[in-house]
Amino acid sequence: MSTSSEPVISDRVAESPEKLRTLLRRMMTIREFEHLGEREFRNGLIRGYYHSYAGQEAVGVGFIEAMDLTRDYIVDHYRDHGHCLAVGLDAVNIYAELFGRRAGVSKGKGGSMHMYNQEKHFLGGDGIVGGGISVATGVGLALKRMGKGGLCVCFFGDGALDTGTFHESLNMASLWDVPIVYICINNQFSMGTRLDRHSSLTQLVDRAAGYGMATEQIDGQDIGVTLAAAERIFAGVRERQRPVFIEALTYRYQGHGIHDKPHNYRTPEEEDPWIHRDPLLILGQRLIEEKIMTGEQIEAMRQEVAAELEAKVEAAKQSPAPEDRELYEDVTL
Amino acid sequence: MSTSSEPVISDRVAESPEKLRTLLRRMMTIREFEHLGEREFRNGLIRGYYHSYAGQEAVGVGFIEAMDLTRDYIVDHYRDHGHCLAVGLDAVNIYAELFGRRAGVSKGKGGSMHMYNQEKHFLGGDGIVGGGISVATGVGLALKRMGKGGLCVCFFGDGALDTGTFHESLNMASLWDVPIVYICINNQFSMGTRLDRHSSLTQLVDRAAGYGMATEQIDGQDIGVTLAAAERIFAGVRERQRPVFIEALTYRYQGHGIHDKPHNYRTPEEEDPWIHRDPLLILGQRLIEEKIMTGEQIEAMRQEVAAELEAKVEAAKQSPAPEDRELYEDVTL
Amino acid sequence: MATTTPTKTKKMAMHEALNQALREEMLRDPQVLVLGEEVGLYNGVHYVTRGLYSEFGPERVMDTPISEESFVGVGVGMALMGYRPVVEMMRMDFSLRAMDQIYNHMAKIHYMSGGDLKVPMVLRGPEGPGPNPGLTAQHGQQLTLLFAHCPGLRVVTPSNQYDAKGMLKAAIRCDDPVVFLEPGPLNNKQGDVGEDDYLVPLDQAEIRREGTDVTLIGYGASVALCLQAARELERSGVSAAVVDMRSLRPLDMAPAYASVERTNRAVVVEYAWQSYGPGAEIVARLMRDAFWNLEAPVLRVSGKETPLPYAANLEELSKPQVEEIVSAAQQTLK
Amino acid sequence: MATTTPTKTKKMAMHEALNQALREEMLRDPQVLVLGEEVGLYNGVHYVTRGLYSEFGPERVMDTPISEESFVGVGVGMALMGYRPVVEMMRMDFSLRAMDQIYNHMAKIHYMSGGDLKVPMVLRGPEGPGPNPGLTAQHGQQLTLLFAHCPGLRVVTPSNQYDAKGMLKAAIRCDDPVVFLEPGPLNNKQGDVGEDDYLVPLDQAEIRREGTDVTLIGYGASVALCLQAARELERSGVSAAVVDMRSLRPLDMAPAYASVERTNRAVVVEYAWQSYGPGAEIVARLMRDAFWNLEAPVLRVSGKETPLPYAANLEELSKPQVEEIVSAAQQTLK
Ligand SMILES: Cc1ncc(C[n+]2csc(CCOP(=O)(O)OP(=O)(O)O)c2C)c(N)n1
Ligand SMILES: Cc1ncc(C[n+]2csc(CCOP(=O)(O)OP(=O)(O)O)c2C)c(N)n1
Ligand SMILES: [Mg+2]
Ligand SMILES: [Mg+2]
Repeated sequence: MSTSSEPVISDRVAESPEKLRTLLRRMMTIREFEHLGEREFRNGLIRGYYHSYAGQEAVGVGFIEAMDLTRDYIVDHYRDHGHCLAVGLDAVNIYAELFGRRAGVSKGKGGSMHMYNQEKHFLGGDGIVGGGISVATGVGLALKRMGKGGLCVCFFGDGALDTGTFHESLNMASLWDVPIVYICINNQFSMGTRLDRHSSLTQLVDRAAGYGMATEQIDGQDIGVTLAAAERIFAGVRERQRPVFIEALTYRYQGHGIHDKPHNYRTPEEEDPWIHRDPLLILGQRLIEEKIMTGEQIEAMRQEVAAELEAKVEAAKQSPAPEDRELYEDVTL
Repeated sequence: MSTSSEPVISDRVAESPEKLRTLLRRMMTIREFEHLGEREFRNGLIRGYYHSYAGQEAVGVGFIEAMDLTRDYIVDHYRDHGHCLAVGLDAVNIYAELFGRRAGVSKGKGGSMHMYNQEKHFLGGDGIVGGGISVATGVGLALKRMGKGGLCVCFFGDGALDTGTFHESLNMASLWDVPIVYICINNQFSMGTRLDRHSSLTQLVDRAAGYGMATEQIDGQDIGVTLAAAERIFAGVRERQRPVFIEALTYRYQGHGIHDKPHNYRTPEEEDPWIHRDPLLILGQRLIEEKIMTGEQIEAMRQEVAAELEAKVEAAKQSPAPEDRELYEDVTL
Repeated sequence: MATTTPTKTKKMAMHEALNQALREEMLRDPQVLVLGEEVGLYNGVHYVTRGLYSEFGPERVMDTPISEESFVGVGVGMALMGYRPVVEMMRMDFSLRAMDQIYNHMAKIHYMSGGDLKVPMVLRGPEGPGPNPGLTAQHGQQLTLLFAHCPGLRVVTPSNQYDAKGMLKAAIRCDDPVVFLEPGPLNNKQGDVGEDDYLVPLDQAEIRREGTDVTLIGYGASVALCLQAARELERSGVSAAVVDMRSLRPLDMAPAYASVERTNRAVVVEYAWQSYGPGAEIVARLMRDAFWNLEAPVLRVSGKETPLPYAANLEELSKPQVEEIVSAAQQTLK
Repeated sequence: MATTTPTKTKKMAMHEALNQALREEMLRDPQVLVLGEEVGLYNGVHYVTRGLYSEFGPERVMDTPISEESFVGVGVGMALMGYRPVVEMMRMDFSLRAMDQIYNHMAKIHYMSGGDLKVPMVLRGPEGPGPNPGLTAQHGQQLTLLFAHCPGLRVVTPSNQYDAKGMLKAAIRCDDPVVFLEPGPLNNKQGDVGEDDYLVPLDQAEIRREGTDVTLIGYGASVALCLQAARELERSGVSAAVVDMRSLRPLDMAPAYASVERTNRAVVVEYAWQSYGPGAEIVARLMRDAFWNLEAPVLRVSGKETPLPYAANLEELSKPQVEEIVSAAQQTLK
């Protein structure tokens, strides 16, 4: 495991055709999920915040695929729909949460940023930038105490590195040998602020240098890379019982939230190279090259996924709103 | 200026005999001040907290001597008596503050940790670990905007590196090119917790590596070293308008506070090498070697300083307590 | 603090009124500067700082990283040096990260230094469930109380666009640290704003509507609810006065006392959670100083005591309702 | 929650009672662990964790760096996993650094998850001006209010050694997050403590003294002041009841209502700053539910509204005084 700030050229994972097809389908599901979600926001069914995961799929899907969810746990940030899908939550329940319905992941009480599911070992969703980093550290410490080899995966954005709790938490995790993988999803922006305007160093692995912890920067666009890195890193964390910090380089396609117009602060030209390295495209091309799927099959899969999700949207719409008395439930009065 | 974590062997400053004598006297004054202060605490004249600066004199005196207090400012932590003396506050007023009297630096309202003096550019004294680091960053930024070449010096302990605000502040100072010198007085302990039990890296310059800022570790026991380093570093900060992080290696002779018995968590043996490198001893020996003073003259100076301070203690005792109505002054009700 | 009455007014959103206040003060006094997340290049998430970055440049309109504790501290440091920083919290919820700087530094340095140092800064941002619905539990809280309890701070909140401008200008000119709470639900609402350079005092409550039967007391966004309730009460023949507290610290009770002397009844209305909310202090003062004038217990209508839920029906329920005010008022008249 | 009455008692300091509670619960339940600054090797600055490190080892008694926000978060994370962390703030003042974790995570995760997750943790530490004098402005605050206002938390504070043990044990066994406020002024004070394994409920106020003329209502350290004032009042023929609120969230008003039904008069006493202090809520509840029983306004005696000054005379003045309680009580009887 590298402790330098040099990007590590990881081997692409060599997976079975079936697995690769599944991964493509999962990333497609996230992409289509967000498209439909944004549509429903504009239709007025979703209110408040909507942070799309489009463009970042290879990070979440790669890392979560490598987890052992019988014993590992996730603590997430607010951009959480994609991760909810990746751990296997049903899109019906995620949409239902976004619609504020009883069938929602959090019974309609949490909303977009506050999905939680004990059964899937998904401990949130969090609206406070960096708010989950210390919680995840505690989860990792608990897993260590439990002694079953479980680890915690903690996702957050590049903006979270500017919060003091990032620093405090990494220091404690290193001091206490916590089995945790901190994954910074560096999508180049903290809301409208480009990396170099909010971070004194723009190689974010360098900002995590002060904790005696292994760090690694990886390409977050190629799921072959993220999955291989994840498998290798998780094995190391389980064995060594030491925390690791990962910087996954990726890009946020949409604005920060649904109301944000990113072309107020960035140009289509700078988006171009990222869109050319689209995670779905990269895996799709590989499947074509390796003759696992044809372009037509991929497009058919996309349509199938989209149709499935349309049905999920409809199913979610059928769920009733919580009953008024539920306002006062789940809290001691 | 080094950006590495290697201890830098700074040149000893070549100062006039007069200057060296003054520096010795100043360090002696701090040492004796704390002895008498602790005595008065035990006599019941001082209440609450008492954090002695004994052992760390070469850090404060060296760095403050190199400041230009017509334009530079200090933001300090709670272990502030020594720095108050070094900027030229009268011991009468410092004792009066410790005694809770009207003549106190803060009119008796602040106490040991809360000395402030606008005129001497001394902006506190702060009881919250790390609490002054961001304030100092703002002071430094103001000095930059004012454009007179002033810089801010911010003192704090090794424990303060564990607070998130340290991290947040250094990131902003680096982003914004703030002329500030962060001085970590690494006295090896955060209260009863030894460095390696609270800090994931024990070379504290390494913990400040993530901000693209020059860092330097120096010997904090030899005032020749601290003063020379300070002069060189301040000149660099003024010229380059960039922040710098210094780790000054020193030792806290007393317990954390007056009630703390350090031998509950450290041995006399481990104190020994530090006491052999006592800052007063090092400068005293140099003065003897360079034939500037004799041992007897040094002892005479100590006695003179002690007698002077006894008089200051008495003078401070003469100051009346604040009047009751002052409770409601200096605050909008 | 001198109040001048402007000669000309113009309709605009509260965020525009606040924007005018900032701009005028920045033009007037070069020591005034603005800092916070996305206040500059992005033009401010709630539009309050719109245009300031291009007009005044990055030295006076500073985009910060997500470091609330420390950029409040940066504000304190600049204020100690004679600047007049206006620190924006994107939402006041995030000030929970900065509570130590607010309580222990911003509020106390003046006192702890025996008056030697001053901290003339403003901490401002939107609070409560708005302007948009669906803010959820960590983004739509009304934490007024946390500031109001802290000696050393001034804590104010405008209920309308006109005051928003005049009070923000007064806050910037004030030598005390001021927490300026912008009612989220009003951010995008239109109203008349004076076009001149006018100030609204930071320590004076105001009667918004005279009435003889019951006094409705609100602050910030709840004043509009009181006015609505007063109109509904009028239909059933009840004459309700409305008092806008405007400042919570210091708390100016005189207009409320005067009104209650006539009406002998009062209802306190707020978006904050009821238990230990600011309204409790208003009730406790009425208890102490208006007890002998009261013919019925003073009641409160407040936000419901749960984290803010997401589902539309629950969110709506969680807010203080005009009907609840009407029925509380009627109850005091029974 | 079952209360058992212990058969044997022993005199000890409050910190010893708390220490016993921790030790018994750690012996009983391996999921209970303690973390905070200097709680282990150093044995706890206020002695509450004395001996636990050597008995239970570093895995269950964890010394933390000075990272309040994040070690509260670590506690939340461990609680989510089924542990029962007891997180110590060396002084509750430092919890200002952790307000985001407390308000937005510890208190809300249960609700935001629709009940799916639980956070069975305790946040504890001393508050207010004591045990030693001279704590000054950043170390001797009583910030009770900040916790009491937050839905999702339970907030309790014992007024005596016996309750300290039984309530801390109950707090540790409680599935809700509990903020356990230890009255600093009482930390070193001696009193009777049960030697068995007993619990004191977290949501029941208690009458400490019966009386017929006036009801003195306190919580935590102010209960002792009330009892002292009651004894002084007795000498001038005034019979004062004393109610110990014990829990601030939820707030059990029943004993206070019952007492005021007899006395028709009340004084609320607290170390907290008066404006917007917890006492205001108690007054507001009395206003609502006991108004028709009141023959005089309910008064408050509180800490003075300034940062805590250092000078001995000013510090003393800043606290609520027994004579102030006596004279407030007498005023209600005029
Ligand atoms: C403490 C806090 N401050 C500010 C915000 C407002 N905010 C929400 S997301 C965001 C930007 C975060 O960017 P990053 O961490 O890079 O995540 P990304 O949105 O890029 O996934 C900001 C400033 C917040 N939610 N919490
Ligand atoms: C936020 C906060 N947490 C805890 C404390 C209690 N405390 C005071 S000093 C101290 C240790 C600080 O050690 P260090 O920073 O190394 O400074 P030193 O005492 O060695 O000079 C602690 C834990 C505090 N004052 N503030
Ligand atoms: Mg980002
Ligand atoms: Mg130290």
